[in-house]
Amino acid sequence: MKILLVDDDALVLESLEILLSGDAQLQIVGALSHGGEALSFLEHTQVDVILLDIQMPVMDGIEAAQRIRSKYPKVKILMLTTFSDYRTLHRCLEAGASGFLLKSDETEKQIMTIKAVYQGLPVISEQALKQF
Amino acid sequence: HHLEAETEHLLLDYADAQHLSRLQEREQIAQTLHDSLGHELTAAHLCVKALDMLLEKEDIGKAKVSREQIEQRLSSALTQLKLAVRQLEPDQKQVERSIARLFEEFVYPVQYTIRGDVALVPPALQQVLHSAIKEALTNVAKHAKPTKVNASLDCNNTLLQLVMENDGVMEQKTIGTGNGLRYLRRRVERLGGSMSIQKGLQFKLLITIPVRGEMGL
Amino acid sequence: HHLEAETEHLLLDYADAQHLSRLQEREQIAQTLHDSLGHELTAAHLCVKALDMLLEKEDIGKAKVSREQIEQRLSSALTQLKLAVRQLEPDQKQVERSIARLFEEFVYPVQYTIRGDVALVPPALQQVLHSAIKEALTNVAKHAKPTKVNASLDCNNTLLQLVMENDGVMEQKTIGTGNGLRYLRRRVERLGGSMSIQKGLQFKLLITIPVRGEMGL
Ligand SMILES: Nc1ncnc2c1ncn2[C@@H]1O[C@H](COP(=O)(O)OP(=O)(O)OP(=O)(O)O)[C@@H](O)[C@H]1O
Ligand SMILES: Nc1ncnc2c1ncn2[C@@H]1O[C@H](COP(=O)(O)OP(=O)(O)OP(=O)(O)O)[C@@H](O)[C@H]1O
Ligand SMILES: [K+]
Ligand SMILES: [Mg+2]
Ligand SMILES: [Mg+2]
Ligand SMILES: [Mg+2]
Repeated sequence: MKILLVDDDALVLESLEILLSGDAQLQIVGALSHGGEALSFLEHTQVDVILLDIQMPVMDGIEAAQRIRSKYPKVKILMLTTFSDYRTLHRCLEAGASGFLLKSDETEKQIMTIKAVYQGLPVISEQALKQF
Repeated sequence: HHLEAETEHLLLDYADAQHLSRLQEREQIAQTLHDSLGHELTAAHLCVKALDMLLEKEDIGKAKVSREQIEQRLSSALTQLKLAVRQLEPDQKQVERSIARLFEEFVYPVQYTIRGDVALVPPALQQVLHSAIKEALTNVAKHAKPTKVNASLDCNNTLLQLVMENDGVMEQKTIGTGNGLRYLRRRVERLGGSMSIQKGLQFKLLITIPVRGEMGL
Repeated sequence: HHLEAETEHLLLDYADAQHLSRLQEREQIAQTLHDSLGHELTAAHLCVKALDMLLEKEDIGKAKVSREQIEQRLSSALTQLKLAVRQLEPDQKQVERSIARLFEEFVYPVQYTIRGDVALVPPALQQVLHSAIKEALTNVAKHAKPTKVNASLDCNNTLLQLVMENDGVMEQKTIGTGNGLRYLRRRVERLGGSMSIQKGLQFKLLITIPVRGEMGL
């Protein structure tokens, strides 16, 4: 499956790329630094799952999620979070994200979440939301 | 006693407001910590995990670059933690300064002395003390044309004592219509303290509150 | 307008109390952060520096062990930061629960509905909402012998609306002597909202406040 990484922190991008490429099924097709770049990228490249940071300059994750959701409804969106507060999480779901990926989670767990979301499985329950 | 009701009403509301303000302050700090420190730490953590892959591949060159980045992030996280802690800690002298400022910025010059360490007084007492001084000074401005205003504040292990005195007491048509002092007395007495007033050529306010908790044992 | 002065007086005092409460809360949090997080981070930072030597010597075996330790320290630091942030954040349901409790613990049974998520309403509005409900319920207890008390609270992206209604309105000798509603109206209007009252066989209070900030865009 084709994965697009979007985060304004280059170190986060590089590290995630190294870690996620460890799984044979995941193909990192791009690593970009804000929402605007992601939208341009989607015009010419097919993507299955986008990992989207929330706080980014130019176009933040919330706005990017809204636009991607309306323009490319088939692309699954996972928000990349440190550990976020209730209001932020709520806004992400409203903006059209399917769920969250904790940057500090075990890589295996992150990969499982990505695969689940790709298959259209629910990855965010009320229960999970309460755990944040 | 209609006024009593109104005051009681506000006093209750007061406690709620204090509680909710605490919650709000906490929320703001949480946000800052999450955004600054959380971000650096998470990036460093991801990089440490990626370093594992590099070491597996025995790619020493890339591993060195990666280690360097981790060190930078951790330095920055430590600096930010220090900053956060410093920002959070109220300056020891802040309470004393804010009280001194009340005296210094008053419309008439105030001769004041502060003995003992106000910062060591339990918070509830600091709050009443602050209110008491504000009320007393406002009263001087409203009800006197003073040539001298004296204030003395003593904090020791067992007692907090505030004495404020002024001359130039103005004559008044209506008397006993105000509530500032009555309201203040109620707060002082709630803390087990006492308040006395002398009015003649001079006006003198004396407040004594026992100190318990952190300071007294 | 003597009452106005009294209220103004208390409102000022109010702000001071809120400020001081914030300072006190911060101090406690600072201590916790310094002790728990500071320790882990410093250890991780030292370990990253030691890793530099190991990489220079190209000692991959020891480098792997060292990296593992750094990862553990950072995980633990992140967990502690997460805990600190979570402790700081007001429990999502806390506001709603405290409002529900006001209704449930009232002397007369209250038929109430809460629509929308109160936790998403900006803090300043939450404060007024809480005060409004308390005032309205106190009024019911003081000025009515109700057979029914209805309350409905609606929070959406743009508006916060509270409607409270009761029957059993008692006749009164003195009218318009109270301040609760006047004081409440002032706070509501400060937030750009409006408040209306209907009094007949039923007493009805309607408060509408626009929601801005995090929730509305
Ligand atoms: N420093 C002072 N010098 C002279 N008279 C004072 C002084 N402080 C208080 N008084 C007298 O004591 C009365 C009561 O004071 P109090 O603070 O309770 O009420 P107020 O100042 O008149 O009104 P409020 O504080 O409610 O706004 C005053 O009206 C005034 O006559
Ligand atoms: N729920 C109610 N049922 C019947 N009458 C009410 C109700 N709420 C308010 N009133 C009437 O409106 C008046 C004004 O209310 P308000 O809350 O402003 O003052 P209060 O309750 O009399 O005094 P205070 O709130 O200052 O202690 C009351 O005196 C009462 O006549
Ligand atoms: K984030
Ligand atoms: Mg970011
Ligand atoms: Mg006064
Ligand atoms: Mg009332």
